[in-house]
Amino acid sequence: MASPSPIPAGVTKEQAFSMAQTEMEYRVELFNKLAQTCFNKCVDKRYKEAELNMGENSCIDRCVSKYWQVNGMVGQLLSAGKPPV
Amino acid sequence: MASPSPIPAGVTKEQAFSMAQTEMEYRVELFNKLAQTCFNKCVDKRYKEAELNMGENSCIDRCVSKYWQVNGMVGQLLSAGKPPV
Amino acid sequence: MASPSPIPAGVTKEQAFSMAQTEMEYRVELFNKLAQTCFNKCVDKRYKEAELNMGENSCIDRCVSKYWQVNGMVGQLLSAGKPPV
Amino acid sequence: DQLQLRDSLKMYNSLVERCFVDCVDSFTRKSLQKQEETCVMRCAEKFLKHTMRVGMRFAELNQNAPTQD
Amino acid sequence: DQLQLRDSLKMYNSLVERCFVDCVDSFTRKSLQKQEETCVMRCAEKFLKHTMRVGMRFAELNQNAPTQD
Amino acid sequence: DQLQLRDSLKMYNSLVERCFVDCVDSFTRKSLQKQEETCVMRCAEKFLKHTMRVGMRFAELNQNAPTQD
Repeated sequence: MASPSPIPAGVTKEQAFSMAQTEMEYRVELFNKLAQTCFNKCVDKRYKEAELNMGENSCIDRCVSKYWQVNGMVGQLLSAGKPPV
Repeated sequence: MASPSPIPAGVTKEQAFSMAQTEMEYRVELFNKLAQTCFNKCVDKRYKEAELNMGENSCIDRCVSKYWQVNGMVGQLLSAGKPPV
Repeated sequence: MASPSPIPAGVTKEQAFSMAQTEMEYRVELFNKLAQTCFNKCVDKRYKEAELNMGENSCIDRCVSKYWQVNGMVGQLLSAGKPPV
Repeated sequence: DQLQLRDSLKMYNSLVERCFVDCVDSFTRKSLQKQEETCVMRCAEKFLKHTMRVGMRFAELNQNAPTQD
Repeated sequence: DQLQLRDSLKMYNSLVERCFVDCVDSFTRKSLQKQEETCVMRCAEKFLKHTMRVGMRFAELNQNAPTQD
Repeated sequence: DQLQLRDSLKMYNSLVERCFVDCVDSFTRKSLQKQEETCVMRCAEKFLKHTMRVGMRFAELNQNAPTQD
């Protein structure tokens, strides 16, 4: 459910390329939002050191995992409510 | 006053298309900012239920209306200060 | 150090154009973020008057200068850590 | 309509971000807890209903566009 | 210059959002009240003046770009 | 890869903004003070390490994509 829409059959090469690009932009934005959000949730902003400590690292791993789940849940909700885009 | 710039006469078809696209991107962004802002102003973030209640609904309607007015005011201010883009 | 990457030799005209556009988008975004950030740091949000007062003006000048320095520092850090993009 | 697809993907990403930020605050496990899931579902539904309502109002205002206020 | 137009529209949208967020907080009526209007106008003017000033400083720094700090 | 370049520039701009916002709060001089510089460097390094870690986790999840949770 991570990718919001598979490429339907019977599209031209140009359309497929354009869709692939849109798909990629979507993934890039997903990644950027995830990275910003998990930084906000997990990292100490006083910057006492340049390293991530153990607590921050495990928080980040869990944060990514939970964000991914939320992404999947919203995808399912949307695909249940209406036909794919 | 909502649209920031009418398409001037004497432009090529390509330019007109490009302008129309820019105009549309502008409207989409206006809509997205409006939607995010009014959600922040009007909706209870504790999410005790999945429905919008009556208070939230009327807040949203007024919020959209006021946002639209602010959009128009800023448009007038800009078009008064300097020649159209 | 402000510009993140000079255009390397031996690229086609199309590529150069595309790079120049990317470079420009980068500068525009830098400018927009700088403007928003310095407004947040320096300007009184109660809007008692339509003019920037002296304190706000000098804060803005220093804010731009410091933002520029931070931009340069991050650029140096990135170009030190790995080969240019 | 490519533009429309891109927009709906942007909206989708904003929705995920918002509901995550508002609903998930504990990172002692790697799976969502029951009440986090409930919160996310309500948040998402509420945001979709909100967006539809805003869309309707927005369309009305755009129709009467030339002069407003 | 298409790019420039797009930018100025982006700036425009950010300006509207900022002044709305900073100045409008009551939703008991559907029209702006007098003091909200005043606040929006000052906010918009202030933001425009701010942007022009930042633009001037930014241009100066870009001219002396190769070495700074 | 043009897209990739654009992304990394976007990331770069976000990094600069974040570290500036988190580390610089005094505007009595026009040059960064020592502790502001230290803060910016740590912030930038921390953010880069964070991004690499998120990238690794994200890649793992994308590989097992079809079914998750």
